[in-house]
Amino acid sequence: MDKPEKFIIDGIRLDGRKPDELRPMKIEVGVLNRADGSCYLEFGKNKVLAAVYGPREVHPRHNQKPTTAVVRFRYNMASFSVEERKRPGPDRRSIEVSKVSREAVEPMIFTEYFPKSAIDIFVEVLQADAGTRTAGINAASIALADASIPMRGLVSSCAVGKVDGELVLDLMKDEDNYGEADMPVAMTPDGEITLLQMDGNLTREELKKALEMATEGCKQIYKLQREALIGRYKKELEEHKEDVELVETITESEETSIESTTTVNIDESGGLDDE
Amino acid sequence: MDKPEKFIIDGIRLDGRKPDELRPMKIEVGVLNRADGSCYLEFGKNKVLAAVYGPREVHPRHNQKPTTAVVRFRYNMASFSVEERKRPGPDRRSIEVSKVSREAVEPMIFTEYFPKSAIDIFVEVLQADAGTRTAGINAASIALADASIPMRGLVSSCAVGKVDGELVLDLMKDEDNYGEADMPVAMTPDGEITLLQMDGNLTREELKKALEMATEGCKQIYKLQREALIGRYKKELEEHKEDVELVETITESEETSIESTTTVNIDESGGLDDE
Amino acid sequence: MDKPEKFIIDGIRLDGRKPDELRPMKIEVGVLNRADGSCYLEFGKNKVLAAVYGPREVHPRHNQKPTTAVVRFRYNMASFSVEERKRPGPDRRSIEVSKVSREAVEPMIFTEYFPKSAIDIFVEVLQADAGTRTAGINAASIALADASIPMRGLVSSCAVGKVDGELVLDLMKDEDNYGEADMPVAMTPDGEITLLQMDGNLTREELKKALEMATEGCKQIYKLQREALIGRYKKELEEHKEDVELVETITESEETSIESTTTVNIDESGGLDDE
Amino acid sequence: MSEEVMNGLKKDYLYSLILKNQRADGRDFEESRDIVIKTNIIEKAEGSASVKLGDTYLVAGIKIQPGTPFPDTPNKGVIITNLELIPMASPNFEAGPPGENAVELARVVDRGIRESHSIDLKGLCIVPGENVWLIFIDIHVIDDGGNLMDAACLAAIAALLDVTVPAKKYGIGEDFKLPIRDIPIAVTAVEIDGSIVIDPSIDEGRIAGAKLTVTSNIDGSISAMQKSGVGLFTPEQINYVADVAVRRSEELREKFLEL
Amino acid sequence: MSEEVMNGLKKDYLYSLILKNQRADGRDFEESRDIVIKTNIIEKAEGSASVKLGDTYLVAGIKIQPGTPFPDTPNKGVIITNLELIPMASPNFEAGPPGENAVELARVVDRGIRESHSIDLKGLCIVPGENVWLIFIDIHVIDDGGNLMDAACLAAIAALLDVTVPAKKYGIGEDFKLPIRDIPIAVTAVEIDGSIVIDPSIDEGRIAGAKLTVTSNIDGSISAMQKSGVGLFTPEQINYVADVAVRRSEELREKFLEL
Amino acid sequence: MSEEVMNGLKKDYLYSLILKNQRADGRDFEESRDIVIKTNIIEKAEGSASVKLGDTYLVAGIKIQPGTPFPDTPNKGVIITNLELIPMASPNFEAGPPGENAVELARVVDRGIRESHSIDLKGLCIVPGENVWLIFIDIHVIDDGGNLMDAACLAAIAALLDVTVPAKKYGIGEDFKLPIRDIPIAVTAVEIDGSIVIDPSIDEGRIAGAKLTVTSNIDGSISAMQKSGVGLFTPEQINYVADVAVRRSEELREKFLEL
Repeated sequence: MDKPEKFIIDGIRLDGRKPDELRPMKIEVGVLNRADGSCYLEFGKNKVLAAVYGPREVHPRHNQKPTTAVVRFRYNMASFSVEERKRPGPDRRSIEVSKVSREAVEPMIFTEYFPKSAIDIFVEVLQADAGTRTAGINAASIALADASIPMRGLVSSCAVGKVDGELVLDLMKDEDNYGEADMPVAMTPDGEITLLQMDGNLTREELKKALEMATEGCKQIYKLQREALIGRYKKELEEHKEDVELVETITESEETSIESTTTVNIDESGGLDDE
Repeated sequence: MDKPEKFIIDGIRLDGRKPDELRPMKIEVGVLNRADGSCYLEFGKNKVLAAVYGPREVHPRHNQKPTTAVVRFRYNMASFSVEERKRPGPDRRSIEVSKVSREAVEPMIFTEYFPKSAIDIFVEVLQADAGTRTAGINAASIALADASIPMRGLVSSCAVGKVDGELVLDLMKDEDNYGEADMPVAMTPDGEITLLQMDGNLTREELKKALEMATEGCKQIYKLQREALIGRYKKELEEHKEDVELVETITESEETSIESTTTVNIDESGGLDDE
Repeated sequence: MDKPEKFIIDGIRLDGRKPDELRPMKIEVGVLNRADGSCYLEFGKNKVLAAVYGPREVHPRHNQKPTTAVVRFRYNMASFSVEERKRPGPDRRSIEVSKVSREAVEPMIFTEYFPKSAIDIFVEVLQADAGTRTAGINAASIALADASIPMRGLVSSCAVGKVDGELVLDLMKDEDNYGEADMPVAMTPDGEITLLQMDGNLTREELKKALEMATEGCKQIYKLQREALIGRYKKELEEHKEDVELVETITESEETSIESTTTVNIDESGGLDDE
Repeated sequence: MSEEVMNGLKKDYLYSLILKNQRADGRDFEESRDIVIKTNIIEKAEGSASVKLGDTYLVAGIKIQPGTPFPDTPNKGVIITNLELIPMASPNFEAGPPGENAVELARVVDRGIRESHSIDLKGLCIVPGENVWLIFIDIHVIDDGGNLMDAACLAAIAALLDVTVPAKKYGIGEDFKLPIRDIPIAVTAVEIDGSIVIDPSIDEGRIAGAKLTVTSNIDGSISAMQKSGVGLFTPEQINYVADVAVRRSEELREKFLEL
Repeated sequence: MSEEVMNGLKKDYLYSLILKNQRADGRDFEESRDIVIKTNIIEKAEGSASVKLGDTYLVAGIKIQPGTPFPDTPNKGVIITNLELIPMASPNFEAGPPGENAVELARVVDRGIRESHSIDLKGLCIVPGENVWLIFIDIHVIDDGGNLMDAACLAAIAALLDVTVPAKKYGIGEDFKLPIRDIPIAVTAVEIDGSIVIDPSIDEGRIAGAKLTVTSNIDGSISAMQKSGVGLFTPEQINYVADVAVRRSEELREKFLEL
Repeated sequence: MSEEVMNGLKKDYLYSLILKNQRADGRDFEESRDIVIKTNIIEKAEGSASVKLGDTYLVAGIKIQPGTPFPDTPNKGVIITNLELIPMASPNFEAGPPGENAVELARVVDRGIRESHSIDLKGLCIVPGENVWLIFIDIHVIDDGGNLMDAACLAAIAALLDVTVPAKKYGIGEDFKLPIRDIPIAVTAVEIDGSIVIDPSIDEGRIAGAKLTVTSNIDGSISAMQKSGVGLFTPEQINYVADVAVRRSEELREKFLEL
């Protein structure tokens, strides 16, 4: 697509979203058999899979850490995930994305519980449309929970960008290609930042506002992540009928607390973008 | 060479062979000093060397198997072995050939005798002319025997192909290039199959007949392999005169049993083909 | 530059040197903080850095030697050190230079003092102008001393070449490009040879004379190396005032012995060349 | 160690079942696991499919772009098949360039498609000797539940059936469906303690002696075979597997009418 | 083991200093170490600079040659930024292709220069779609004394300011100075036990939780940011670091008037 | 451990022989092992040769095809020399890209041929700046019995003498013999406990301090030298080896008349 003349017309973006609106997001938990935890996540046209293995043994042994687990994160794009076929294997971009993604989730993991072992996180991008790293972090966070890795909390991630001189949440592909700034962010439930990258041009005032928008976006995503995990939990319980009575009490109260803080649901809420 | 109009004229192939005839084969045992066992083998225009090292230590140690030997097989083509210079190092084809060749000989090795150790088989193709993998397996089998690796028996290998709609034994290069099917096979002395690959087009009836032809071909090759090893054994004995008397008795009786089952000899018998 | 008609006119080379004259050399010792020993060395337009780490642990362990230290030498050219940008990473030339350079310095190291450990020598060429391997060996030798690695003596290195049919010391770039022979040499203080390479064309008489010229060149360089190390030693002492009295006696007598054998100093003496 | 003990026990258990003509998941020896095929799942690819075969899950994507033909086939399109055993799919897979298993899988998939003349490569020539369509078949194994070979072959042919060649995008006429002339189907059997079972689960694959894949065509002929694994087959077993494979492939081929 | 004990002690010591609003080398929290920049140190390069930032020492060299533009930017020059953590510079670096730290450093340097539009890439087109100037920025880390990021960014921009494009050598008109339109400066801060300190020494970098680099431009705007390290920042801390970084970059930019 | 003990004993034994002016295989210090050279052994190569030098056995094959010249020598053919220490040849060799020993061997072989101007590279230009003959010399070490250097040099030059340039195949005139103008011969000596011995066996090579290869030409001049190994030579020893090498190369050169 060539550069459009305007990206925001009457407060509405090219894909019909408002400036502070995320793309639709769809989450499935526990989609893989072999992995200890997994998640399939779509938002906008991004389609990513995350899998977690561990804690498990570290090979070769000199890569072990004596007092904590080693967290490894491999972000990979399938050859067919982009317009022009991508050569298989890591390139410089995916090496960097893997590093910052690991640093986005690792602060939330109780690595000290598993000395000498490894926690492996794999993110595969099946289709890319701007925002794959934030999608991957959101999915990885859920996969970690699905693998029962002890965590301080879920990490949620989305980007804030600038188009037509205006800050917008969660850039889609065309906004990313022609936009003036892109700032992927990942946050803890308390609003602390575990991922922050930026390229483009922001004034200090814009940065401040962008961080506020990212905070709002991450909050919405956090709720979707939590909902998806509870859904998974309930489904498991239903498969173990004998436990249902006890459980229903728990989950209902959980659900109530969710409903009291959000009206977002999978269809009308949004996605993420990070590049 | 361009595709000829006919490959079989009056029951005779372009190189003068009958449909069920192998190319000439020449075998030399124990041609290398450093290797524990070795074999030089020509058939048709193929020229291959096989060497065996082992049982020996495995590096790195985590590649050891606790209860059996690891068998490794490296099939490699010299850069100058083919029409267009081949880049040195493994390509996808040689990785696959190495794998299936290993699986062709490994079932015959008493790997359980040598836990934690490695048996390394190296095949170098000095000249290629269709059938290098079967040549390599035949040579490797002899090199294993020459290295005194305990085996259930020798493995023998040849291909059956289809040209002009007719099944033929042991494709040479032009038949391979323009043929309708190629099926390399390796067999134990009992006629059990340790290697089988096929590409092209075969009906189920053709497959059945092709397996029968391969069985006959492998039988002929087995005799040549055995003859070569006995030749080597006799030569060694001659170098230890004091042992000759005892030995002659043994080898004569061996030879008798061979002559009773075959009239093939090195000059008039044939070769192999596997691609 | 195109090939000049004559390289030596009235006994003077294109850069004003006499046939047996080295290029100017500049040496700084202990220029790096992290390395255990280091040296920056310029001669002619060559600019090289050498660093030494060790004795230190060897990874992976199976690379250890039970009775001696492993000496490793990595010669590397910066991408920007030559006319056409060089791709980063080792090529065949730098692999060979690393090997012969290691073999040039290793005979002088008491490797038997440090079983199971490694001594790592790194040479980085920041600018290349013919003679980088000899420059690197000279710098490495000093860096080893700066790292307090016990040595039998310093190694000194320069090249002898042939232009216009005449032997000359220490080829500069144009002489190297169009010359008839190039012979880098490294020597112990006793005149024993630890590096010798040659390509081009030399008669046996020329070889004999070339070795004599190299011996003279290496002697001059040895003095510069020694001077640089003593300068470094004095500077260190000045930083520890309490020790000065004792030390001055020692260094003065050292200096005297130097002055008695040489009139070379940093500005008027020369450099090295090896390719 | 304990893992080895477990594997030993599992092996004994599966062996004992086989003796009683049973399999751990209740299937008959000639019975496949359930198969779910979805196509057009990756819009950015020119063709795509996911295949679930029991617990095995993989995705194939096809990318198509113009490029230079091979010198010896100047008027034919080019197929490049690649398969990755990404570490997500199994604790036994490692990141890095394809190992021997991935290479073998890719090459057997490729041979099945190529030798069945499923794709009319001559129809993919744009300018002879200069420009032809390159077809990249990339197979991503997501979850290794055993018998990757059959699943990979299914995914590849399903994705190919989904392909629209993006001619317009490159200014080379109108887009067109990739013409597929045959539907090669691979069926894999393993030998366990003398018995032959079809579509091995991951545990069956692990304890099997030898494995045989037979890829067959609409007309019942065979376009590719591959024996793998450290084990033996008798010629009779080979012929038996070929018969079963051809029969089974006919059933599977009907799946494609549903797509 | 003893090394770990030492690291523990060092950590405790630095933490205790931070609590007293002190740093091991006596600097204020917002104070950088001494900086020495030298340019035109490699005559064979089209531009070069060395930077000493405290104990950190690195060299940047620029090579320029004509080459093919990227298909999607046919009328723009190309920047390729590469950084090597050569084993000379630290006992922790190994020979081999760039690892994740080297890649991250190179990419953040690259983004700072690219996004500030410091180089007029359109001015580096020779023949649109065919021939443009390729700018190779190679950064060689010689001595790792901490905060490689800021030093690398300084070296890259200093070397670029030194560049003469060798047009004559390639028969493409007269040589000309590379036109530089902005001087992006990176400033890095780390969080240690709740406090923020600027330009971390190597020991501070090692014990820090999270690290933030902010690259800012002449007009006070920000062209690149990168958080790294296993730690957290509050939004307030991010905004604080951005403020300090912009202030500090103004002081540093004056360095370049001295060159 | 026991291997080290054995090596120690072997070393002592060889040392004690050297003191008595003897070698383990009964040779004089200046005596080579038997040499058998065969040419035209690989019909698919444009030239080929095998060399047996004592227990050492290797094969060289030459492939020739048209290709692009180097920019700085537009009217000259190109020589590319490659040598592989394949794991078949010795328990000490590993599969993989050439290590430092293989690289050194290839480069010394290459320099001997190149610097003796043995091949008239200008005669291998087809269209200046566009098309020249590329000569690939590939040396395959099959059995490492020591002194690979001399054997490799012999095999390379023997294979080159065997070359017919396949011009007709590429439609570039008639086939012609590669014009060889000199026969460079490498002779290697090692220093053992102060003595110099020629053509070291594998055990001698292992215990030697330093090694020197001298490649000399028909006119008695020297075209390449290479010292290797962790050891020293006096200038007198170098001159002595050069003298012996030139003498010995004259004897060896006669071998080529037999081919």
